[in-house]
Amino acid sequence: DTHCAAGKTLSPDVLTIATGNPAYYPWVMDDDPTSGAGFESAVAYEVAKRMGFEKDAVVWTRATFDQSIQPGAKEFDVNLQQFSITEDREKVVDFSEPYYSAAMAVLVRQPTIDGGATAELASLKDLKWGVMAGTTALETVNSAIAPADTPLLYDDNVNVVEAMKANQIDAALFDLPTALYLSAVVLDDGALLGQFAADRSENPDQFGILMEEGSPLKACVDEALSAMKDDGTLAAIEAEWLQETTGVPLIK
Amino acid sequence: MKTTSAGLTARQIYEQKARRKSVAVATLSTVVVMVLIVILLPMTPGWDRVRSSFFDWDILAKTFPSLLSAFRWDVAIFLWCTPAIAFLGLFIALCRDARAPALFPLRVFGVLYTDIFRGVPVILIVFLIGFGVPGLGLQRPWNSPYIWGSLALILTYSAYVAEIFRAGIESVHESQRAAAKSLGLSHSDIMRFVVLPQAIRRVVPANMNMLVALQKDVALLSFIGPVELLRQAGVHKSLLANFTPYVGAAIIFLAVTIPVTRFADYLIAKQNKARS
Amino acid sequence: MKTTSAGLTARQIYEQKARRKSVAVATLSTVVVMVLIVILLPMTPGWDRVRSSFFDWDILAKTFPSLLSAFRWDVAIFLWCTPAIAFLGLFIALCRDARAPALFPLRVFGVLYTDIFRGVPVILIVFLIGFGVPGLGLQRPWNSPYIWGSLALILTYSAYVAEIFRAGIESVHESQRAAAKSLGLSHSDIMRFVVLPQAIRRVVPANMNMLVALQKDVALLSFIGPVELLRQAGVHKSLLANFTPYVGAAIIFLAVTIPVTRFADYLIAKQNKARS
Amino acid sequence: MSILRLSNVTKSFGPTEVLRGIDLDVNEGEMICLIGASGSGKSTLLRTINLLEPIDEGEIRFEGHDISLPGVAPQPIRRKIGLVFQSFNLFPHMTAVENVLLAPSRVFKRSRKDLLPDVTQLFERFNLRDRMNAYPDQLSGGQQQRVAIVRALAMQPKIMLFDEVTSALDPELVSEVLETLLKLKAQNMTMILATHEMGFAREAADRVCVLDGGKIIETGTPDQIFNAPRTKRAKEFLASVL
Amino acid sequence: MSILRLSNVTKSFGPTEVLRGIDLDVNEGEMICLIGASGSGKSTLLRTINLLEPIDEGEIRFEGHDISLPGVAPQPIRRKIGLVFQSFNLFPHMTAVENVLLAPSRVFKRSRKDLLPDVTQLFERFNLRDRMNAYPDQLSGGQQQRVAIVRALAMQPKIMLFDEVTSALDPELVSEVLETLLKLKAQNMTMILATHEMGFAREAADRVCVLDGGKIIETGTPDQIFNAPRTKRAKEFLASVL
Ligand SMILES: Nc1ncnc2c1ncn2[C@@H]1O[C@H](COP(=O)(O)OP(=O)(O)OP(=O)(O)O)[C@@H](O)[C@H]1O
Ligand SMILES: Nc1ncnc2c1ncn2[C@@H]1O[C@H](COP(=O)(O)OP(=O)(O)OP(=O)(O)O)[C@@H](O)[C@H]1O
Ligand SMILES: [Mg+2]
Ligand SMILES: [Mg+2]
Repeated sequence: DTHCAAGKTLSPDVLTIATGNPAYYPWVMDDDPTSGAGFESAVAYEVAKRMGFEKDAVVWTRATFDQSIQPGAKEFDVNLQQFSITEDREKVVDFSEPYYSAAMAVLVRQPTIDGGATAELASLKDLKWGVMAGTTALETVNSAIAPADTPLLYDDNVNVVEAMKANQIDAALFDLPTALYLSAVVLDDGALLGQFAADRSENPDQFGILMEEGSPLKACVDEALSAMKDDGTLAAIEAEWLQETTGVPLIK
Repeated sequence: MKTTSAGLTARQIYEQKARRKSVAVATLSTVVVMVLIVILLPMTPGWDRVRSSFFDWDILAKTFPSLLSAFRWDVAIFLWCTPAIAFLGLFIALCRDARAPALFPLRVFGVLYTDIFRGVPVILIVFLIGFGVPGLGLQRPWNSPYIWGSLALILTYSAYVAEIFRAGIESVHESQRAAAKSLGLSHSDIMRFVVLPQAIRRVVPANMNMLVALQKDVALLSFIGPVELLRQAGVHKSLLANFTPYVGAAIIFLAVTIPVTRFADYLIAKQNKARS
Repeated sequence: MKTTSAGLTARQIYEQKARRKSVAVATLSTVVVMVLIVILLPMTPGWDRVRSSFFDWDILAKTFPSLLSAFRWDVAIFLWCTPAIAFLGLFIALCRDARAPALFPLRVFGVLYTDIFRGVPVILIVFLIGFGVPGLGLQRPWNSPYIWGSLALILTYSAYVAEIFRAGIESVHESQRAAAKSLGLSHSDIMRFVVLPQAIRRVVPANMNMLVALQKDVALLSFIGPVELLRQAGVHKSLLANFTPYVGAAIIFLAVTIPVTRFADYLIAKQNKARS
Repeated sequence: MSILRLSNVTKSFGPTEVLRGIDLDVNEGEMICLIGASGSGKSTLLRTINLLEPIDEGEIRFEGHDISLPGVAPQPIRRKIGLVFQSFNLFPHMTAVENVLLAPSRVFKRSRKDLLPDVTQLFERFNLRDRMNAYPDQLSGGQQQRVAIVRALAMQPKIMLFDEVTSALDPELVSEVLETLLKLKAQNMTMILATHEMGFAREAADRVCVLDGGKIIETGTPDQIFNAPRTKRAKEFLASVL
Repeated sequence: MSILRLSNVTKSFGPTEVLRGIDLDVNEGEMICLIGASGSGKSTLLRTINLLEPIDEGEIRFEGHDISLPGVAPQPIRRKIGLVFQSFNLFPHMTAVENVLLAPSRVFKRSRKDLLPDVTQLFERFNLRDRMNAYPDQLSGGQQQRVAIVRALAMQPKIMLFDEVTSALDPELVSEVLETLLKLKAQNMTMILATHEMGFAREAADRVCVLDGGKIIETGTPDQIFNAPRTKRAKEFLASVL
């Protein structure tokens, strides 16, 4: 064995990859990461292959969001779950190079748009906001939008959507692919009001593969990722699984 | 009053009639209330939405088996926590009861322990210990959330159980101790043979109620990872965007907790009766 | 034994000495234990990590003000829930005590109510009611998670409080009812003037303990949106990847719960003493 | 004139027959003492007269009416029949005077102010004037029992039942309560007492009934009962307690 | 010969002086009855002799040694001084025989098998042989008190203290316990009884002490005390209870 990950994994000759419980569309299709279908699932298999693990040498496991970003030993080698790379988190876990730069989109229901909400910061300020707790979206809402009412916080997507259905909140901020999925599939009358572009300089949201602090695998993962970027594989995967996002207006 | 041919006194006949009448009234009023509920509830505007969101029979049928199998984790965690709680709780209770001056730190420890663990929400302890301690750099398998989450439950519940034991110890009438002392028994013998056996028996019902509470709080471990009943229901909820799995989880909890609560209530009632 | 010049008997002098000695022993042993903790703890391998993860003074100072201000929500929710719980709890207790046959549905309702709400974890009730009821199509502000989350707490806690009241009602000695009956008082007068005043007084300590539990469970409302203390601490924790904010939250809870628990314990002890 | 007449009163708790055909005729102004071993049914008998326990068979005629008939409302009867128990009599959360005022003010719907003069006089009569505002736990056992008696009297009962009113008292406190009973007798109150105080029964009773196993096995003047009991069981019982 | 001698025994609970200089000399084989109003200090006196309460002043000499000296280990003394209370005596979770075996098996470190013959004989002697395996709540009050006496005797005490052992009993059960005490007296056991049973004190006591306000105000033969009390308080007390 000559590949760089040899002997550095939790179980010999096997790469243990974690995802969320459940894992959401379009990151993983049908909550089944082993299918290779879905953006993160596809990226994971590609990275694994370049690290020397064929499809049958990959084992999937599950970990909650909070559990994964805790300091300490991990139950996985690598973890893909739309983790945003931040400085504070870098202190207790390791992130790979970013594999996706997320635009952040504002999810609302049609009645809110009918009520006059527009993709302008001034209009967004007066909405009642809901955000997933513990994610960087909260910082973006607070710094970029600074709404009049303090946002309500939830533990997962579905709770945010449920609160929206119950009309307890008007708007929520998600990464664009998640927002697209929620508006199209989960909400009957969902709509995207606007987006903060992926290449924004303030609070950029870049997803990284998460590893234990000081993980020897980091170099291998980074190497695989940059190779994928260089030869266009990553872009191809992105094109296959994530929708074209230019239809959503930029927030002014 | 004369005994009639049927062997019943006039009074007994009257009472039989009265009883029949009251059964009839009770049945009637119950039926009326039920009918009102069954007819009126579906007439509310949002009923269809609520029904499909919370009471979707197909989803219940589909998810119930996996809920049941997740519930095995609750049961397992419960089973290994219970003896540890009983043991630690008794130890803390005895600490607080320690009288020798050299044992003063033990007494202080007992007081601090019960104050802290009864004062902080379980969920906070679960987060602190379940996430925090493994984060200190423990290696697998010693960083498992099952271990540290269970420890959080054990620490919290043993504080409550210690107080229950202490109340039990104090409820043993002073004259029982006096009687034992007057026979020349030593302190530890009095505790071991006279006080504790009575105290422990008395607090069985109160401890049963703690068991019910524990069984329910095992669900809080789901917040640090273990896929037990509540988390499994949450996963289904997330995937199906439907709350029926939570109702399924509630049903499973009720199936366990109602009988135990009832039994504890029964024991308490029996005890109160015996005491008065 | 003779009284000495200082006005103390030999026995009193001996006892004074013994007391001094035991205070000395207690102090010494406490100091030894403390010193051991203070010296040995930082020598353990993981201490630095523990300290920076759980006891980071800077983070505590930075986050504490926002924790305190989030705690105002806990206090507010607690304050408006408490009277509702007391009222509903008493009502359910009286339902379970209803004896007329026409009131049978009330009795059944009381039993079902307490069984269900004591049997299902609070967190489930919070999800079911906090998300479910507003989903029926209520408009703002009537769909607020504060309202429905509070209702979930009120429903759950009033089941427990009802049982406490019922125990209080049953603890009033049968002969008190008999004495009132023998004077020709009606059922409702007996309940109102004789039984309830005694029952409610007796269950004050038990209800205080419920209040402590409620104060802690208010934190569960955070799961349906409200940013109260626990959620605020969680947000800080996630973003700072440090557990100190949870420790800060625990400190705030303890500052409230310890005095109340202590007071309840004191009341219970006083009552037990008065009774025996 | 007979105010209360029991005939063939029978009462079981489940399988245990507690009263097995009691016949008793009480005349106005009479004082009857019930004596008998523990468990012989004295308390149960008094409770059935007060309608606290329904009877299985027989009849209880009070002022000419069968009050044991099913369907008779108990409250109006109970007002006229005072009952004082061994202990736990007073309502501990009310002062002595509040204890006494509660029932008349609720039952007769009269204001407390209206009632107060009469009630104060009652307290006066039983030497309790200065204890009116004390709570039960601030009263001695003897005082408590006397307040309980005052409370029953405030309803102006036609007959008073006493169930071992002195047996929970310290020996020195017994006499003050017994004196109160004598005072009542002097005022011609009709009374039935269940008691273990043989000395008192001997001196004060007009008639003594010996209960055994739920039956009145012997009845007569104190003289007859204590000096010449006829039945063997009565002899045995008296031997064991005298 | 004197086995127990109290001189100037004084005891306060906080501000209330409960014993105010008790002098008492008990000879071997003597039966002493303590009588006196409730609160006069009878129970406290017995408890101090058993070292359940430390005294403030004075001395208690038992078999010649001052056992009230601070620092004396109480356990070995208590074994030799049996004490039976008014009630709550037996350990409710043990059968009668287990109640009796507990102390000797733990204190003398002898196996229960070893002890059983002697204990069985004790049960036999007090007519309790067939109740040995009953739990306390399956025993009548009188039987319970007799088992409590057997339990104390199993430690082979030099002296027995009884604190109103019959006052919680139904009247018919009193005599069986009193007979047990007579049996013990016949066997020359040294005994101190606090009692309200004046009849028994009169018949059985060698000496009667009248307590009042923590002092022995009068002591003498039953004849002297009951027929010719000298002090005014003793006269009053006897008048109220006889
Ligand atoms: N509520 C009840 N349920 C069942 N049995 C009862 C009840 N009340 C009384 N008994 C039984 O009825 C019998 C007579 O009891 P009662 O209290 O009338 O006797 P008593 O003569 O008053 O005795 P005492 O002198 O002890 O007061 C006893 O055997 C008692 O156990
Ligand atoms: N542990 C205690 N703390 C405070 N006071 C006490 C205590 N024990 C007894 N006393 C008080 O001491 C006094 C004497 O009580 P003691 O029990 O010795 O009287 P007694 O003669 O046995 O009365 P009784 O006939 O009622 O049993 C009483 O005033 C009592 O209130
Ligand atoms: Mg009775
Ligand atoms: Mg006493």
